[in-house]
Amino acid sequence: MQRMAGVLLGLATALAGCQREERQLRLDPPIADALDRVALMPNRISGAPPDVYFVLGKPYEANAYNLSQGKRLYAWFGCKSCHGDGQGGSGPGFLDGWWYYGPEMVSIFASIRDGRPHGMPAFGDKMTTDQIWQLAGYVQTIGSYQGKTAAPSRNDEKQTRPAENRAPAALLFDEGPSPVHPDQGPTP
Amino acid sequence: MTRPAPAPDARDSDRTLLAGALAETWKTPSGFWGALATVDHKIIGRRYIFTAFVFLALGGVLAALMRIQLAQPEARLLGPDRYNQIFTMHGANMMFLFAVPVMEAVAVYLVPLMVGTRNIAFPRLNAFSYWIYLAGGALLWTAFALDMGPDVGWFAYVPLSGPQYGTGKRADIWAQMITFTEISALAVAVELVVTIFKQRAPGMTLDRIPVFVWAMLVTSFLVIMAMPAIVLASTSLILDRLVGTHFYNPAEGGDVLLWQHLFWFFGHPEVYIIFLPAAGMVSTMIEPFARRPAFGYLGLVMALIATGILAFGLWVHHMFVAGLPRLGDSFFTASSMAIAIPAGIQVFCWLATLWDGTPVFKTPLLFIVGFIVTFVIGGLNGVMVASVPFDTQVHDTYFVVAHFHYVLIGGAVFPLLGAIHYWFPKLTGRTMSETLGQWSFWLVFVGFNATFFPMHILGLEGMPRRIYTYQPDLPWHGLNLFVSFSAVILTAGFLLFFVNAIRSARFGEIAPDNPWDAPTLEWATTSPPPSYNFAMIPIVGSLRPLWDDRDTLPIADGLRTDRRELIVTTLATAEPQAREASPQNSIWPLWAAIATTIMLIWSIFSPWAVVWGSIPVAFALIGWFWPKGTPEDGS
Amino acid sequence: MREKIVLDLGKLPLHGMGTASITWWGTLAFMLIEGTGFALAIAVYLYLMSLATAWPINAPPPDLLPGTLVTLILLASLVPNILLSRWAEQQDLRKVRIGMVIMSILGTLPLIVRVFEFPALKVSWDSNAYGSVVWTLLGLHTTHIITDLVDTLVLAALMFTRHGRSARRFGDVQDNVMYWNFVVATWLPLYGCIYWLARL
Amino acid sequence: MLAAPLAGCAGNWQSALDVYGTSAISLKHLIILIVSVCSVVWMLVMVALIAALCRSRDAQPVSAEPGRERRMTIAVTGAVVATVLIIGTFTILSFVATHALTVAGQDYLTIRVRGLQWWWGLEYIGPDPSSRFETANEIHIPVGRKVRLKLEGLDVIHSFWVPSLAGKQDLVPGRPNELTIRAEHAGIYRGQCAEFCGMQHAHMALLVIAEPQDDFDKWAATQRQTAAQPAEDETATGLQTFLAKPCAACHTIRGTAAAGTTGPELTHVGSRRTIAAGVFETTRGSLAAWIADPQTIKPGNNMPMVPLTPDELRAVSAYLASLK
Repeated sequence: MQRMAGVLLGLATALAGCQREERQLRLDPPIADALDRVALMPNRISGAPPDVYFVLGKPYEANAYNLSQGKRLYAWFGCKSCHGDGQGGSGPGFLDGWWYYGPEMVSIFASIRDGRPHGMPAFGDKMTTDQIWQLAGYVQTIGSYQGKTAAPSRNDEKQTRPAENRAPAALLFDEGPSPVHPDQGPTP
Repeated sequence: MTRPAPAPDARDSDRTLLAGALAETWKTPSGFWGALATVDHKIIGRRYIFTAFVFLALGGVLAALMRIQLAQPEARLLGPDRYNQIFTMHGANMMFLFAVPVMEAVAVYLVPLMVGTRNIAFPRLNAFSYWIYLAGGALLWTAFALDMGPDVGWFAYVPLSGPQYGTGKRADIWAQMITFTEISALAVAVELVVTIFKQRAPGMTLDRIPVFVWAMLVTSFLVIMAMPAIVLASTSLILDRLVGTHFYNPAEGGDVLLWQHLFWFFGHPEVYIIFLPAAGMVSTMIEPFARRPAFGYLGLVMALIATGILAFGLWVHHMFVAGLPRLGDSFFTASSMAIAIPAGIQVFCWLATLWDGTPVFKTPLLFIVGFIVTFVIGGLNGVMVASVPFDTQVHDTYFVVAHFHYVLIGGAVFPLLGAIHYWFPKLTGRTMSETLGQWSFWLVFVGFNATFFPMHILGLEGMPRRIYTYQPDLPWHGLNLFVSFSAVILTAGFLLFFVNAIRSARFGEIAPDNPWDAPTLEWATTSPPPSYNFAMIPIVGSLRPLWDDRDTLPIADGLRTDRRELIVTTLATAEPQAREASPQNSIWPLWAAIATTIMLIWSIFSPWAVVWGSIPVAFALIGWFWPKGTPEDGS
Repeated sequence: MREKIVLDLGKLPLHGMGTASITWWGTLAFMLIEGTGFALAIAVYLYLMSLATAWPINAPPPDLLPGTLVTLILLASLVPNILLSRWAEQQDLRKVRIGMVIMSILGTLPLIVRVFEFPALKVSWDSNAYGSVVWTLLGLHTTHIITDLVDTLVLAALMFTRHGRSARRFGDVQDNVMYWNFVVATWLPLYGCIYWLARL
Repeated sequence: MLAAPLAGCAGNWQSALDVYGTSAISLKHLIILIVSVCSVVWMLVMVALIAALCRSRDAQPVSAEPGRERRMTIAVTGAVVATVLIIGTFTILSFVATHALTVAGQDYLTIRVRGLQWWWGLEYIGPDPSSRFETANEIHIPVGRKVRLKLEGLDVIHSFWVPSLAGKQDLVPGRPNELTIRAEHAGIYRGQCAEFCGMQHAHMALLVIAEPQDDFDKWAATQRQTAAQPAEDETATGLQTFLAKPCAACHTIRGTAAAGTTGPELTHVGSRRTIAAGVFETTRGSLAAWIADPQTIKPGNNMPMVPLTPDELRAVSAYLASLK
């Protein structure tokens, strides 16, 4: 019995390790397609990711490779021009952990894919589904209240804020949401 | 309490009594806990050697996988992600878990015997260092099994291994594995230095120390001076990755090349940390097989010391194409070339010894000859890559792969395999099969040269290192296929060696005390030696005590048998200064190692591990050092 | 092989003191390791300093007060420390006990001041490379103070037990004294580096 | 199987022994000299070794005798002195040859070479800003002219190495380096990143094309121009698709709305001999294969698999192939 438990425990750790570091480089088109079908609430805030997301083991929240790819996409797709390094600018900040549309992956995914009022453009035709998920995972990490083991650390550039792996929101949440830019609407 | 010392005309019965009492005092209790708590340098040394060879075999499997992948262009056996993990694992495993530890392991076993003492200095630290080493190896291989193996090269250059590009925990695992192996290597180095300085048998003055022991002394100092650099490097890398320091961030005042300076300030002496023990083994082994004293004792020892000193002056030759000032590069060309001189002195001394001696062609001598043949190639192509202009063409190509395998396998593994054959009787009490030994030598020798020599050409033909595949229109596939086939021969040679060792350990011929008629002290005791090594401490009157006085061994008497006792002698002249207690077996080093392991692995994930994790370590250390009231504690 | 007894070791002391002690040499070897580590860390400091256009990078030089206070305490601690070594050599248990207590206190004091030294650096470890290296230097040295303090405390406790009256313990005290001297000696170049090089 | 051999580009593949550049030629001389001397040294040692092992001698083990010891000391000393002399010569030789690494003469051209995971970004810097242009993975240089390469690593360390022309030089982030090359003969020279730079280090090649001055000028003039407007329906559809799909977010095609900077610039991609940093010869087919499934061809590279219908794929690849 004890040996059984030991084996199971070992297996669990092994799987956890695998998932955190595995590099899924190529998503089969049908899976990518399925991942695109998020079910959103009517107000487009929160909802449920497709079943395949769970079958894959929620690969975009705790997988180090996807998170770091997300971080690259954040720079490559110009997110910085509105959201800064996460502090916000003409767009809202993520660092403080205050989310206009909630911190759920699907909300962030929908925000990136379909855009939001008050200036957030839709990236659905600029990025692949895989990339949008990766970016969503990373954006969630910028404002996470608890450090993720798989989260990326600082970049090799000028530093403007604590790195993602140090759970910036845990430090900044209590200060309240960062002030909204004048161009932003009062509520979503 | 004290057993009356036997009179000078001690008879056999007294001798038996003495041996019985000593065996009781020095014994390692049988059973699981006994095995975990032992501090006997021979048991730990054997464990260490065995573990290192297991890592050699595992690293060999990785090499085989790489050779299968590279046998044809655009092979799809391994993807780039796995391949990068594999070549990183191969390098890190072979350097940190095999080459350095195995040399220190052999020394842990042999040095106390060769200097005529009963246990290594700080035997509990020795036990601790083994456990830490084992934990480091387990960490690396477990990570690899979980797809978390480091994939940034054994040199882990930033920024590829840094926070931005080294994704996940893979680079941290590399860096922390370094910490494990450094702790263990540094601990063993301290033990060896103190053993050699202070525990030599009376009369073993500086000019009567066997060359292997000299080599280990120089090596230990190299470890002590070089390894802090890598500890600093790997620690700062983890800090950069975990808490956001900026050592290697150019945008915030850090520097990418700082990593390379620190890494190679350790990394180059590392090569000599591996090679010098091997050179010492050759100088020691050559005597019984050339059947004459090694020529030029002073030259050999001075060459070891000179190599040790020069080793710190040539790290920049790994950075010739990084864009440092050319004048500085030329200085490092000169110093890198200069190291050929002490290497040359040793080779010429060995040649002179063989010339003047009467060679006995047993397996160890074959490995020595094979070593000379290949190591000279490794030295000469080392001279080639030491030249800045030459290096701009071959740096990071298969030429360099050929070069360092010639130095590390030709220059260190060949002597090591010879040494295993040579000291096997002392390790196990049995001799290895000579037939299988000769077969394995020829397979390894032929396979090795056929595998690595063509790589010189591949390098000049433009094949870079660390590529997981190459395209079919590049003119490399013929030689690559040949190399991969030759690797099969090399693998067969190593397999045969393992078969021979495992078989001989169980069924080999029982060995006498001194099967090779060798001149050094370890052959004065039984094969394998008793737990206390020497019932009475030998007195040394010459460099080759067993040759210069073949009939009688002068010994010293008067040590207590009710506690573990050995003698401390003076540094230069080895005159007895004191009787010293050697610690009892203890389980605390294991607890300390487990606590340290938890702290180190935890600190990959959280900086707070250093704070909270150090508390159990402190308790384990207090338990380790707190006197238990045994006779060894009194004085 | 026949054996011939030519020497009787029975009259040798049962424990070596000073250079005849194995732990003395072990301590020395560990000091060499750590000394190399300190030297390399200082080399890293100088290397980064040579690359920077302005040093310190984006920070004022550190406040002198806490660091200088630590230096003075450490220097002052050398007097009782060396006396302690002498008492240990004389195997005077009573004085050694007093000395160990004094050294425990003198080991704790610099740690308390050290707490104020980190903010006095006026830079965070994650601000820039300058911050990283001074924090590392200071952290490295603090680790050594803590290590030696723990050793001192345990040894002080040991001196008040039945294990205290033993040549071996007095040797341990001497090694501890030597190590504390090392901790003080390494601080001086670090102090110069952190506080004065930044003011050049 | 997937990588079609670059049969069309029969050139001088990368080899330090097959040399056409000023510094590579002098390096080859040095290499041959040092290798020859070392081979002789090795053979001498082997002769000594064989002689030592095989010479006839008394069966009895011999004890050291002063006269013989002295003779051996002289022999060993002589050998060591010879080693010192050879080493000294090599040191001086390589010190002298180090100067040959910098090509003499006036710079004709400066090219900014940026190393990226896993391709090469190139910017030609002329005397006046209007003559600047960008391209990727294929360097054209005029024969017999000295070209200065400004090497910059933008992410990790890479190493620029075209062995037929010159020795290598690293591209180190935060530490710009320079390398000067001059091709003595016209030809196509392959080079490859020589410093391990991550997942696709193996597929980070580039071509250097040395051509007569006229050809070079013609090429440079073409490169400076913006992309040709699509002439056919299919290519016009291809451009539309390129702009509507994620392609334009990462790639630039001058003269169109595509202005992404993450991937290689594609204004004249059809004129380059290879795509994907030397993975394929440029054809419509290979472009289509690459766009259809980049992660199978070059796993881990930063080009995503963009879902396209077969028609879109055909159109985009036709359009890109037409960008001469």
